[in-house]
Amino acid sequence: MSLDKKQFLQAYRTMRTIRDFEYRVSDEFGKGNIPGFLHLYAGQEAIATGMCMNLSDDDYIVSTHRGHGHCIAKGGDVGDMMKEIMAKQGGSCAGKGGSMHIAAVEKGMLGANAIVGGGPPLIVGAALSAKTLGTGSVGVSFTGDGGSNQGTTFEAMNLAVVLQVPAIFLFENNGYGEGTAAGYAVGSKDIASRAAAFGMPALKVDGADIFETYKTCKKAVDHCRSGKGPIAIEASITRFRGHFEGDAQQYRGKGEVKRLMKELDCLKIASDLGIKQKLATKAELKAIDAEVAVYIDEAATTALAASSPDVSELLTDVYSSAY
Amino acid sequence: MSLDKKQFLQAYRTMRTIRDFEYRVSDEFGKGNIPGFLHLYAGQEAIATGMCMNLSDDDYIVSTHRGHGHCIAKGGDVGDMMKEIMAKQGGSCAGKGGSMHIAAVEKGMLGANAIVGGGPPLIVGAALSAKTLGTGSVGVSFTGDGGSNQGTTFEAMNLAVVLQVPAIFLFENNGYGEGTAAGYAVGSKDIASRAAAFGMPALKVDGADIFETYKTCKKAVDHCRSGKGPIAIEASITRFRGHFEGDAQQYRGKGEVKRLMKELDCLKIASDLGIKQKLATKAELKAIDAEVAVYIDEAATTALAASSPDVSELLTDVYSSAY
Amino acid sequence: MPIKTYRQAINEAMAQEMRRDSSVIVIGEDVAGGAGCDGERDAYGGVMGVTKGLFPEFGESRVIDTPITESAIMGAAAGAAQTGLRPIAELMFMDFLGVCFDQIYNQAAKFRYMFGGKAQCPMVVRTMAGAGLRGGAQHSQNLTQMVTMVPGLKVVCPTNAYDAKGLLITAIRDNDCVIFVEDKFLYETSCDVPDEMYAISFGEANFLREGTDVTIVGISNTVNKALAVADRLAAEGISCDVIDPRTTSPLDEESIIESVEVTGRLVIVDEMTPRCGIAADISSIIAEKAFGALRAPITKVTAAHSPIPFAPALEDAWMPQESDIEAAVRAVLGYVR
Amino acid sequence: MPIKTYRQAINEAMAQEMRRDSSVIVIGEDVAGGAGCDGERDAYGGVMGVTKGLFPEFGESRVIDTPITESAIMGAAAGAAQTGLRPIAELMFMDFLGVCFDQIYNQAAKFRYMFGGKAQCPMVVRTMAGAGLRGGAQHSQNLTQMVTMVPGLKVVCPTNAYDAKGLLITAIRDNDCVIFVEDKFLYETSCDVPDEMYAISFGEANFLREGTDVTIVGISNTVNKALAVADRLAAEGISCDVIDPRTTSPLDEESIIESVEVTGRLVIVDEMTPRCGIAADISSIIAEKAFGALRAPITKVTAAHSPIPFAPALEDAWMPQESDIEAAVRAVLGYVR
Ligand SMILES: Cc1ncc(C[n+]2csc(CCOP(=O)(O)OP(=O)(O)O)c2C)c(N)n1
Ligand SMILES: Cc1ncc(C[n+]2csc(CCOP(=O)(O)OP(=O)(O)O)c2C)c(N)n1
Ligand SMILES: [Mg+2]
Ligand SMILES: [Mg+2]
Repeated sequence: MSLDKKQFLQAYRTMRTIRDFEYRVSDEFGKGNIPGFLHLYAGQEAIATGMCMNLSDDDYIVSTHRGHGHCIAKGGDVGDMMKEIMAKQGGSCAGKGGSMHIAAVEKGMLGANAIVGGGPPLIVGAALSAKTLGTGSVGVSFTGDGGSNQGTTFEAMNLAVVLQVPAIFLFENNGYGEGTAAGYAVGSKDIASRAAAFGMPALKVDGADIFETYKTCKKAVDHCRSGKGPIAIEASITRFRGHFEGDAQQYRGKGEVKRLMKELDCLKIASDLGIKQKLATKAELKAIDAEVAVYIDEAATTALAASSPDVSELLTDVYSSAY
Repeated sequence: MSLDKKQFLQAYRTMRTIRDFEYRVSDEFGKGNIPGFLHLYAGQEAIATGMCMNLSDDDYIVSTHRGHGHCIAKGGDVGDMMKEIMAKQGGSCAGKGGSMHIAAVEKGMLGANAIVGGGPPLIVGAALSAKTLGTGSVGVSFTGDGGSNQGTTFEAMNLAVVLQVPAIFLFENNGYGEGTAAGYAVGSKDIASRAAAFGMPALKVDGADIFETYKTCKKAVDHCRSGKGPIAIEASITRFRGHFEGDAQQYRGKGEVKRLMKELDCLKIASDLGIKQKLATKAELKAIDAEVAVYIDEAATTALAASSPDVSELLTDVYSSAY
Repeated sequence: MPIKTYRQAINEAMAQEMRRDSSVIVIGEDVAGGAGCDGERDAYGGVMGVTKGLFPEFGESRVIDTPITESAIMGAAAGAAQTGLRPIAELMFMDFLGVCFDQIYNQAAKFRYMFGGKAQCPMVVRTMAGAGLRGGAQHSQNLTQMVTMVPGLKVVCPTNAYDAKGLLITAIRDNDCVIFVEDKFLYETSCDVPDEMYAISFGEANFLREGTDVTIVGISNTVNKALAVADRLAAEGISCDVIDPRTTSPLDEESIIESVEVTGRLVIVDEMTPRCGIAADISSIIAEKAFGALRAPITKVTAAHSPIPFAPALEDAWMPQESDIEAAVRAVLGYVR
Repeated sequence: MPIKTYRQAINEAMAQEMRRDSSVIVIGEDVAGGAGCDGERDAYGGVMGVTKGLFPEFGESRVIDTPITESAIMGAAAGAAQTGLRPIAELMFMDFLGVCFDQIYNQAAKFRYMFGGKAQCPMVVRTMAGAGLRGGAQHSQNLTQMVTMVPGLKVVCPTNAYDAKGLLITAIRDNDCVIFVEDKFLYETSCDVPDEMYAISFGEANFLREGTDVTIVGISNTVNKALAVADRLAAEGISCDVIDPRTTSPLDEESIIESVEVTGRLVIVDEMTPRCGIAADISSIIAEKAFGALRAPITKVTAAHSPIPFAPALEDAWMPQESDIEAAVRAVLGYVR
């Protein structure tokens, strides 16, 4: 297998953390404790995890409106994230960003982005910094199947090829952009081969399998680190939740969600494979589950108790210096 | 050959008209009779001609900053165009557009566009009208190699595929976008195959050969008219002039322009092939040359003598109704 | 008269115009929803349900779901408008202007003029603006000023269901590119809206309340806040003229001038950032054209000069509130040179 | 002191800053020129030759030619600015904002705030604006208002070579996203420009001429026109204060207020369309904050509310001319309530 025992346990913990985080956040949203819009990453955990395990804090990622998972996988502080999403003091973005702008800049997570297609051009820049400054870092943009059709994404791929920067365009194809099927919106029906036609290698992977995603992401990161320019990955997966919390998902087929949640549950797949490969015992995984549950509960409880940002902060940090 | 005698003579006349128009315009620019920026189509005549011979007034084209040739080929009035470029009353756009906004809306030439990549989204709309209203018309966007890298162009191709509209994306690869080589700026080094990866057929053609361009364009137009959705063409060619009039072209190799002007002169190629194929005699072509020369001279002379638009027109046609 | 919500009124205007004129189409992201899916079509009817029901009635040739591709949507609408259709293109959130603005301000807005009057571009861009829903910095902006400044565009910002229907009908029938800015805070508000079709002319302000002490002009939902303030102040004997321009382009300058000539005092409220906004614009018009009537500083009540914060307390502080309007009114009344 | 053109001054500021700080890079279309070609590199040095010579000195890792891809250029600059570089990104013509505006106003401008002060975006967007070169509707616009309205951006509009150098040095050293608007009419103008590096602070207006009768504020090249008018009127004994704000964001309100408190009359000139422009913005600030000092209507001299026509006679009529400024000054002087 592509992961050794330690790595596997780490991967499992990260995925479980994301899953629990998302479900807790969903609950709190239902209780009215979270303002605004909420797009959850539940179901896609193996992708962020498989990629970010190949990255260090010196590598960069940019994310989407569905950014909690990317942020956690990149090492963002879960307590701060919970506070941010609940609009509290001490939040990752001081309460100014919220779910759609979750970030952990100090960890190289340069921010979620509520503009579909907003991230890919930015990652070209982060990768350009890496190349120009010779840091050996790579940049990864997480983009959806929907975002794969945005002009900014195409431009970013072409520019990355022209400049030969270490950028990875990771497309998470969860089948839908809001209520529109990827099979409709992606005219070519194939995100990877369209990316390849821009002049870079493009890989495909089953995004529900952490072993496969880790391996494929490793290939891509190695490619970039060795100076071979950009590369693309299309990871297929499903969304466990609606596009946003509150979405009735009537566009999905009868029983589709239920079926796919069973077939494509990366945590289930990971634990089955991990146990089978003797990378972990059931008990070990249960112990992680229990630890994560406590961890998330603490984060949520602390966040709930935190106070709102002070109104005096309204005009701070618009500019970096006196204005 | 793909063209019969009548068609050939028509094609030759159109190409010669464009060539003479451009050189006259260049002269007048040199004499200070034309304000603003000027991008000439000289050298690329076979492409506009080969395409537009397959179109009727009910078909649509959108063009670029280098639009004179497209406008003439689509039937734009040469006298009005000359006036427009000289900023005179009676100009195609009443003197409000100029070279970069030359248009012949009544002929389906929806306008030159000074925003690189501005046209392709528009042609999707024109093709959508054709499809929705069932007119059987097609839409053609002329775009450069440089414009092929713009996000709007990519978006337009994807949307055209998704909506299956009768749109033709005709890329004129003249090797340069300003002073940057297509081989540098097009990361994939291949505009046609990149377009194909969007999910439509893509053809390549030697843009200096009117017989070939006509044939390839016919194939594309037939494809669209028969309801098979969009299609792309990459026509390779060279620019006879600088990016704009006044461009010293130091980025071009030593002797390159001279050599290519010889090798890729569509008028020379057409007359050689046409005479060889007995589609025309030397004398017939000379007669056309002479007629066109008079025609262009008359257009220029008339335009030079025309008066400037009246200042009272400054605020007309901002809106279609009282504002 | 039947009571309808702002959402219903907008929906009805589209449906009625689409019945009347087969060249009217709707195009955008999830304007129906469910394209290519195994489940239901019309699953969204627009992310806020505003276009719901149009797909079942008019079908996929006239209610067109697109990929996420705003430049191509706006461009396709503009190209279609030049060639015989009358598209209503949806820009889901006004914040997204940045990914398609060229097709609006350099293309659709300029065709007619650039081509010497020989082209026209009868399209409507329906979009949604406004803060207060905790949407964060990229989903809460009202950028009405950014389109109002563009010659060739017309800009409409309905503040109630009745106006929304009448103004949208006018917009669809208009031969220019009209930006129709829906305030997302108003979708659930309702009032009497006739079943018949009716058109409200552009450039005609609505006098919501007549008064003699202070003129208050509000844009989008802020006019409703202004009205509430005026109602309260009336109890104290402060008499406010409350004006809703309804369209910022064209702008009914005359009505505002007329009012200021009576009151001598002007407060302008919008929910945009302060620099180069609609409040600034109207202020400058009055400072130039009705200077002689002014008895107090023209006072702007706008949002703060910052991106829109997520936290409710901050966002509320960012937005102009009734208390801000009230304070401004009292200040201009209390002004002594 | 050596005389240099506006073009040379801008070029020198970049070269000197690039020497001083190796994290400064230049990126854009044909900023060198000749990429991938058989002929010369640095064949353009920017379409107006402003970046000429940087490529030979700093090489292709710091002077980066790109495809025609403005969104990716601005995004790459913003991403690079977040991660250790200090990019100077060129937007060839300001008219092209529409194909990349999202990366500027929703991304670069908002990072710092959205991420709670943890990010910064030290980038400069150099761009070229202004009419009069017969560039037509899509190559002549000054859209300074469109960026000035955006919180998080700083906006600079130098009006002479000396200011251009000092302001660009400040812009490059600034840790926020700065839009540097070059007036294309000024590239050939020249004045004394020191060889040394010097920085001019943002938000400090330049008093070009002191006067007591009328304050004239001009933006970009219009301030030079205003100065010419003031010089002429001085012969008649009309004394004008001419102010160049130099940066529209931050704006030196205080200096304008101070001046208006002396003169009591204000004429504002810009070369933008009239709605929601800089003239409107400044007018509204003065009408609110210095109302008591005003003795006449605040008068705007702006371009017309239309796309920019190609024909010289029309374009000249579209642009604010010296005669328009003069007429406005005389009108405010002649005003009686
Ligand atoms: C420019 C832009 N257009 C539209 C939207 C509205 N929107 C938010 S998420 C989304 C769907 C994105 O789909 P995809 O990229 O597949 O990501 P997923 O939601 O599946 O994670 C849309 C249309 C937006 N935020 N930005
Ligand atoms: C959006 C935009 N970016 C840049 C320019 C400046 N510009 C005008 S033409 C041109 C080169 C276009 O190259 P190509 O598409 O190959 O067309 P060609 O000039 O070769 O006909 C550039 C960069 C522009 N007009 N619009
Ligand atoms: Mg998706
Ligand atoms: Mg080219």
